[in-house]
Amino acid sequence: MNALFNSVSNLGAATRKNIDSIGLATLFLLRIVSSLFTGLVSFKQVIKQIYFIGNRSLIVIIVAALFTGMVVALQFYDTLVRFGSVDLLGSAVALSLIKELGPVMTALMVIARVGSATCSEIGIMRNEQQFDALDCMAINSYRYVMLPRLLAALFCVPMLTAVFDLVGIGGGYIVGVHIQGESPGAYIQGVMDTISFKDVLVGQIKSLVFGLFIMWIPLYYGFYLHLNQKNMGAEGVSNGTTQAVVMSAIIMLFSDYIVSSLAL
Amino acid sequence: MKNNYVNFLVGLFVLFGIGALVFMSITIGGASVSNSGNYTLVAKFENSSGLKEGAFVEMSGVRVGLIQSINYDPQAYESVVKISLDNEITVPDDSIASIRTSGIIGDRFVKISTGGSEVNMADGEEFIETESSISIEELISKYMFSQDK
Amino acid sequence: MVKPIITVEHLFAQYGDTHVLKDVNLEVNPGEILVVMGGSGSGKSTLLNHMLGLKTPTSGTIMIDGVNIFTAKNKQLRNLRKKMGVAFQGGALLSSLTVADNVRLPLEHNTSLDTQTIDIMVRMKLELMNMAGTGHLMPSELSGGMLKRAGLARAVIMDPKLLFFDEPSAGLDPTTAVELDELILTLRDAMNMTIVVVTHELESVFKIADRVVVLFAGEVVANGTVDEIRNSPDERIQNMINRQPNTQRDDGEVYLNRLLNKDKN
Amino acid sequence: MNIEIETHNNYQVVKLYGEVDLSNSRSIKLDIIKLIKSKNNIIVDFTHLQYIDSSGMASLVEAFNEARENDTEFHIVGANGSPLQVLQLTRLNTVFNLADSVSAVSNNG
Repeated sequence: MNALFNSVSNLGAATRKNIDSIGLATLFLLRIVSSLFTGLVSFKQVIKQIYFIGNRSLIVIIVAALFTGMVVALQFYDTLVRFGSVDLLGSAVALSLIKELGPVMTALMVIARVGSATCSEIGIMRNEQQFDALDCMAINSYRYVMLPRLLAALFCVPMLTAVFDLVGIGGGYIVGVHIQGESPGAYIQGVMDTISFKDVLVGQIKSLVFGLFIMWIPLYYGFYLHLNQKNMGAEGVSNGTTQAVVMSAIIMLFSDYIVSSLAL
Repeated sequence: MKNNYVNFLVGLFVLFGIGALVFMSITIGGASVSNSGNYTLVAKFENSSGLKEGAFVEMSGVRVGLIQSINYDPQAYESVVKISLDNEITVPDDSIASIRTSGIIGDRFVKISTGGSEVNMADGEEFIETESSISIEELISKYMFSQDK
Repeated sequence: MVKPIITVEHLFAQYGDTHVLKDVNLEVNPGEILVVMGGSGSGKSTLLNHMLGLKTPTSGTIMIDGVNIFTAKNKQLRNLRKKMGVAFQGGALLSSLTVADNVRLPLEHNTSLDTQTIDIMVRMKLELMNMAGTGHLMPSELSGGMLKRAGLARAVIMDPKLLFFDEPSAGLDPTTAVELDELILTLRDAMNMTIVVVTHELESVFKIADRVVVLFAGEVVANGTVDEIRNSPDERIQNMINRQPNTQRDDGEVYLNRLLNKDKN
Repeated sequence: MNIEIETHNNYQVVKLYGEVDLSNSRSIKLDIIKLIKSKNNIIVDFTHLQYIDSSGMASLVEAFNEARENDTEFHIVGANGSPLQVLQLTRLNTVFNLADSVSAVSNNG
């Protein structure tokens, strides 16, 4: 009886805690966004973050896109050849990249490269009282630290996605045309004809939504490290970073489903 | 100096990214920047099974337009398909609209076989002659049942 | 009678079920160096965080320069903070900025001075902290003492009326610690600052303090001049001065129970 | 804060009154630099100055540099009390030409 009572009340406590954190995270985002209207954003900081999120991710995005495009083309080729519809290869590769794989894979790469680094950086700043120091200097940390990162992510992720899509289609071309020997014209025609502007738009809306989540969540975990972690030290930072990465990936995929179902 | 270098690289990234985005939207996605306008033709089919909104319209094997809407006309017991075509594309008024399938499992699309008339169809006009979908299931069953006999 | 610049009245604070501050009352007069002294767990850091407006208490008020910092509007608090400098224990420099960019941060955000003026002010302050020529370094390249001094340079860049200093000499070698104590005295004398120092280091307490407040387990157990504290009859303070542990020693049965973890029931 | 400019022999005497801080140091700097640009020798009179902060000091350093580039003289006279302490604290007393009074400078020059 007692054990039952305990496990039910544990469930209640966990639920309350999760609702609390969702509320806090929402408040956190609102504070970041509203700081946009209370003063000038440091342009220098935004540039710095675009460099970190955009430029520094470019190589890894290109490599990942190339192999993703190649493997997608390989799998589709194997499937389509059984139906005698190999001429659909270009359409299939382009559609799956632009609508789904491009935004999702780009977001995953950005989570791995930027989300984890951001969370640990913000967590260490919290640990070293840097946010307290900013408060005491009458500097708005939401505007000075958080906003440039969020804006840069919203700006960079769609662009990285576009790069991913194009390079991926190129990778598909290599497999389809040079390895499997499909005609280049059929592949390119398939790509050009199948994709409508709406497909591109849906992909871009997805990457914008992903950009928001994959920056917001690591920032939240880092900024509230002292509330969420039992241990504030190095262990706390590493736990927080792990949680932030897992959570960003899950919420990103969840939002992917939501946006896809709304768009279809 | 170092800061300028970073600015330059960021500038390059922005140009590259926007370039990729614009290329994808316009070339691949076919977002028309200078829209020359569209006009609509109507084709009534006895059976438009398998045809979807957004499917292609081909003339001589070239994609020239899209299916705008598909509705059922309860009076005529027919399917009313609206076809959106670019203003540059002209269709003689004795052309035939037929529903075809690309490959075995491919999508249905509308094929316009051009006629010889010198008068072109105007916005909102209706095709005189149409050919409905050929259902693979029907074809197969016909074939199988004829074998039985 | 001088009007105090900081008044702490009936301040209570608790985390969960732990009472960290129990009815703390104190005043800081303009131009004096007040040292808040206490061992670890005495609540001195919590008291400092409340005075800086970083934490909200369970009850009680803190008035700084006539402003109640817990009920003040954002703008009021911001204006107050421009007159306050805070030097944190580890410097709390932003790790992504150089030392010079850290020191100039308050000026860049809160004033409209020309860049050249700001540059000169930053170099003057680094010079004062004996850190000339380190402006281009990143915080990760500095030693603990240098971090503290850079943090202090940033804290005083706006020439604040009021300076808070958290653990100035903790974790420093004796020579550097003495240098920092000298700096604190210089700042008070030359710039007429009011300084609140939070520390557990007795040597610097007796050297720099005009007045000492001793915190023990969240309560103020003494409040007076250095000599009054030195001669205080309070056993806890004498233990602290003579570096005796303040823990309760239980023997026999009680000790055995504690070893067997039975003292809970 | 108040500023008065007088001519004394071939010097422009800038008399500072009250307190120089973040809010007014920039305008004082611009006033003095304007005088220097039109080739005036400058004496900054600290006699009635009650307080000067480091932004004021930095502004004076800029003005002093401007004076050197324009080959004009730049003196600070009558520093006492808190401003003198700030000069000593920042070791700027070793940089500026200090004198006791306006007449001590202008009669020599």
